[in-house]
Amino acid sequence: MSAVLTTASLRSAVALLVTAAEAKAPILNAADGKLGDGDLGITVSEGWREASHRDLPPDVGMAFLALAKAFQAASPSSFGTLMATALMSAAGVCKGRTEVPWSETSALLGKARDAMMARGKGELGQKSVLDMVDALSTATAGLTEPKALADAALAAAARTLGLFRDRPNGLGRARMFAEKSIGLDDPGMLAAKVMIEALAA
Amino acid sequence: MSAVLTTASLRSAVALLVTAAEAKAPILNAADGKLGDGDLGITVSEGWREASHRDLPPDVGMAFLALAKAFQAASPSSFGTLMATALMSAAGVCKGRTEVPWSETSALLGKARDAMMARGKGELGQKSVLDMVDALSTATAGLTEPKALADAALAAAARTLGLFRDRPNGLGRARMFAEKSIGLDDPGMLAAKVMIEALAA
Amino acid sequence: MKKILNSPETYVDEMLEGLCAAHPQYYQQPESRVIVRTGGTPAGQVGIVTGGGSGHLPVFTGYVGPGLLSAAAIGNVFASPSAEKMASAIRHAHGGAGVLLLYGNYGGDVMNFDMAAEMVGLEDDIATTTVLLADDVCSAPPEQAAKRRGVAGMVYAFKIAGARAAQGGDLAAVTRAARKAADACRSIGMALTPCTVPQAGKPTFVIGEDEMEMGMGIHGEPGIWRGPLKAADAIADEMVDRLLADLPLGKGDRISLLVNSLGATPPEELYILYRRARARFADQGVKIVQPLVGRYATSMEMAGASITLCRLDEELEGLLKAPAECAFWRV
Amino acid sequence: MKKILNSPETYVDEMLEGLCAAHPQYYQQPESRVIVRTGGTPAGQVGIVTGGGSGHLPVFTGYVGPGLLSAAAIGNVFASPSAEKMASAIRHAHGGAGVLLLYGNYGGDVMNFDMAAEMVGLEDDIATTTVLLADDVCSAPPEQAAKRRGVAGMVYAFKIAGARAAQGGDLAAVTRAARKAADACRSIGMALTPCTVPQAGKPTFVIGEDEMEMGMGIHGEPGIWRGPLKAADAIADEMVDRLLADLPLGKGDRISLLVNSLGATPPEELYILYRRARARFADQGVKIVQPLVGRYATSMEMAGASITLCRLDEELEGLLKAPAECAFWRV
Ligand SMILES: Nc1ncnc2c1ncn2[C@@H]1O[C@H](COP(=O)(O)OP(=O)(O)O)[C@@H](O)[C@H]1O
Ligand SMILES: Nc1ncnc2c1ncn2[C@@H]1O[C@H](COP(=O)(O)OP(=O)(O)O)[C@@H](O)[C@H]1O
Ligand SMILES: [Mg+2]
Ligand SMILES: [Mg+2]
Ligand SMILES: [Mg+2]
Ligand SMILES: [Mg+2]
Repeated sequence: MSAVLTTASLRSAVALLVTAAEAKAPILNAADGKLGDGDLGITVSEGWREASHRDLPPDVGMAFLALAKAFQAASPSSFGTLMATALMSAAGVCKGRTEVPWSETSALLGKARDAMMARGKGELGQKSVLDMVDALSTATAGLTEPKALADAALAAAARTLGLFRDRPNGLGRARMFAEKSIGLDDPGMLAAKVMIEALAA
Repeated sequence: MSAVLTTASLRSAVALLVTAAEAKAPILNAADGKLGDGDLGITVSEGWREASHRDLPPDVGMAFLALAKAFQAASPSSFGTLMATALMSAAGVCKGRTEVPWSETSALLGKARDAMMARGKGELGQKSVLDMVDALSTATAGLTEPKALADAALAAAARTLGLFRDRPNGLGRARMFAEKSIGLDDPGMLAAKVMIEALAA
Repeated sequence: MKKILNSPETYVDEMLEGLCAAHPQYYQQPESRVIVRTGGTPAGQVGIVTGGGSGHLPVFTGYVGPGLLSAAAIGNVFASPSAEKMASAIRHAHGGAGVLLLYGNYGGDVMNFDMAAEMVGLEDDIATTTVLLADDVCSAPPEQAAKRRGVAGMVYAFKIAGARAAQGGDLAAVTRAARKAADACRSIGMALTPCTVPQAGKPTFVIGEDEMEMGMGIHGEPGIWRGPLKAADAIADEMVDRLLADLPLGKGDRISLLVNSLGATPPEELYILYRRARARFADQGVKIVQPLVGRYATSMEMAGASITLCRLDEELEGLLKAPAECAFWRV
Repeated sequence: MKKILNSPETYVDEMLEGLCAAHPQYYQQPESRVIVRTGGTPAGQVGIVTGGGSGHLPVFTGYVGPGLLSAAAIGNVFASPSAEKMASAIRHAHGGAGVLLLYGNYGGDVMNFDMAAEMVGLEDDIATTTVLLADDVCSAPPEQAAKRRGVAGMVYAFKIAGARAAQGGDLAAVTRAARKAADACRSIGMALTPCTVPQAGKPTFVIGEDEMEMGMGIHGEPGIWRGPLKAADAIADEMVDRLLADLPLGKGDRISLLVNSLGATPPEELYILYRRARARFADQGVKIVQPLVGRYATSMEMAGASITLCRLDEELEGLLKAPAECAFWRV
């Protein structure tokens, strides 16, 4: 892992995400199938696949924008649109720079969380991907090294899933299965964990 | 059995036919199901049931007419309409009489056959109820006693079924299953046999 | 049997009651199982009567309306109405100019309509003519075309005869137009699943989870082959090929095309079929005019589709485009 | 999966191609997945754009037409279209007087339409307003009515907003009419069978051979109870009772009623339901105006039905009766 975040880091991240998302698509589809429409695995894997076909310019902000657009076009379902929103918010922060220090990770995640909350009119505590992004932002605060970031993110992801597992879902399609959702992981949170594991590997 | 055909004979005949048709309806439905739309048992049993609810006047011709109308109203499918046609032709022959000698049986059947052929535009030899009525008319020619008529009719019915079993159907819905119909009894012929057995019992 | 109904015995009558209640501007039921056009046949206009079994909506009852049919006699599901009901429909449809009997070529219906025609001829002195629809190419070879059964092609005949009657044509003229429409139509169907006649309570036939049957009729009458479900384009190709084999068409010909669902098959799938069929006719130089895609002649919840072509000349095209309306179709 | 298609991947695009080929007088596809009214929005008229997943024909695309919608963005089966496609539909629909976004309350659709509205606001300076349809009474209690999902009630909102736009109303007026229609509608659905999303290849849910589910949504979202299939009248009674509990009606009230098939359920069964529902409203002194019975908002081959009521005042009734046409409906 390079010392700073560059377009090259994004490229290798996307490659890792394509592979992981494809491998885990059936698991994510199944999780979404229990509480929604069963398409989350497709959403995530097609989003990253499309992203992997795009040319990424050296400007890290523009590269994030290209990823956002790819995700939106390929996977316009809720999670895809939220991912695109997160990537778009990162694009805003990184615009005009070819290197972004790892120490900004927590801030980028915080910005992404806020943008996703605005887009989906969701709140924290409703057992959605928002809670995961929030936890990641908190857990990575103050960290500057990729390895430390990865460890903190992995731990936060596992912890957050556990924290919410026995609560009811309050957002998206899963809201309609509130009772049934108790004891089940939120599919969007699971998808985030799959991505973190891929990047931390 | 009385010495002549009267409305009273028709009444007891209808009673026998109601019972037999109801008992054999599943068999007739199944036979029709193989070569047609599977409604023949319902057609025959509902036709006779409705007939059993009608008042039959002493004029044998008018009594036949009442039976014809009942059959038409209750069971307007092919076999029901042909039965109504046959009963209507008997109505014409017997009109104005309260007693009809059994010796006219063969002639009545011959008239019925002709009327049914005209109504259904069918020909003999096409493996339909027409062949059965034709065979019955022939077999009963010259007979004057109920017992002899019954014996002849029973024998003719069995013989005719056997004669046609291995030929293809050429009339009605069964025509479309010509190949498949080889080896199967024509449902309309079977229905006629059921009725003869009821009356001969 | 997974159907929304109260009882098999009341199915048809409750259905007709609901139909007339929902669309009183089109349908009236002066006596049970006889549906007549609201307002009746305009005086001096030729009446058109159809009839047949229930379970095919919009066929038969649904096509009663201005520019279409005058009355219909309705039987139980997939069963002929009685001659008496037909006679009554004819009497109601008679506007003083005689009545055309226009219906599908099914044995029971034919016998009953013939009987009904005799009845009204004798008792009411109403002149009737008959045109049978026999458009299903799979139900008999061309040499025996008169034995074919009537399927979705009926819709074109109803429309064209109805337009001719609305124009003021006499009984002979309306009959001629109906005959011409009947002769111009060819249909072929394919089914994926059976349907269930309420009184029977079980499916009309059994078919494998991955099978289709080509050439099947609208009551589940057997087709020409059964085999693995093919791709939509291959299905459309075979259907178009068989229609063209029966009625060769070429450059400059004009047809209307009906891609019809047998019931459960959704319009999405019909449009996929239409897309290919249209391309195939375009390849032949055949122009499609006023295509119909939807549920026009059905078998309750049967899955499957049929394709009907109606070859047009100037007269038929004009009649097809003339105004008409009922609860299921409007031109 | 028993469907007539070529491949799950081409299902939506081939369907749209067939739709536009069959009805060029109504639908044009200037770019993939964007269907616009042939001839465009008349200059100076407010545009109305809808959008959502495929698999619901006539919803969404089918309702593009004069007196109805200006354009629709189409997603994969049961999946939101992208914000880009929506933005494109908005641009096509803009006749200089702004665009109303009128669609069902589903999370993905809402996020994408919001994003699209931001895009056209920034890039093209097009004013947009949004009205969400949330008519399904079973999807959230009355206190959380804004969380309800949009089902067949959309059809009334499309019609009423479309009529107001055709009258020349400005964006605020068209938005107000749409909002009023949305507020006036309540729906409830029940399903007998699932359907299959082509790309998933297996049914959306599993249900017993003798079971029904009350309150189910048009993508198979869970309802309020599942149990043995009831008689038609009992089904209609429960649906009417639940609608009335949510929107009490009484003597003198006027409504339109839509008895809608989810796909496979044939019109025969809809009329049996209509017969009972109508009697129930008549008992309350409620008058039904311009009822709709048929397939207006579907889930491909799902069996089941929904009932929607739209409470009318003079304005809404006038707008409902105004002329409108598309390939699936004509007023
Ligand atoms: N409004 C929302 N705000 C935040 N997260 C949401 C929202 N809606 C859905 N999600 C997240 O997205 C996941 C589902 O994504 P996806 O399968 O794409 O949804 P759908 O198929 O219903 O559009 C949920 O598990 C949840 O974590
Ligand atoms: N045109 C015809 N002429 C003589 N008999 C016929 C004719 N059509 C049908 N049948 C007889 O009627 C029987 C079928 O009767 P039915 O089940 O009532 O017919 P459907 O249900 O097809 O109207 C056949 O087996 C045959 O014997
Ligand atoms: Mg999902
Ligand atoms: Mg989805
Ligand atoms: Mg039969
Ligand atoms: Mg029959």
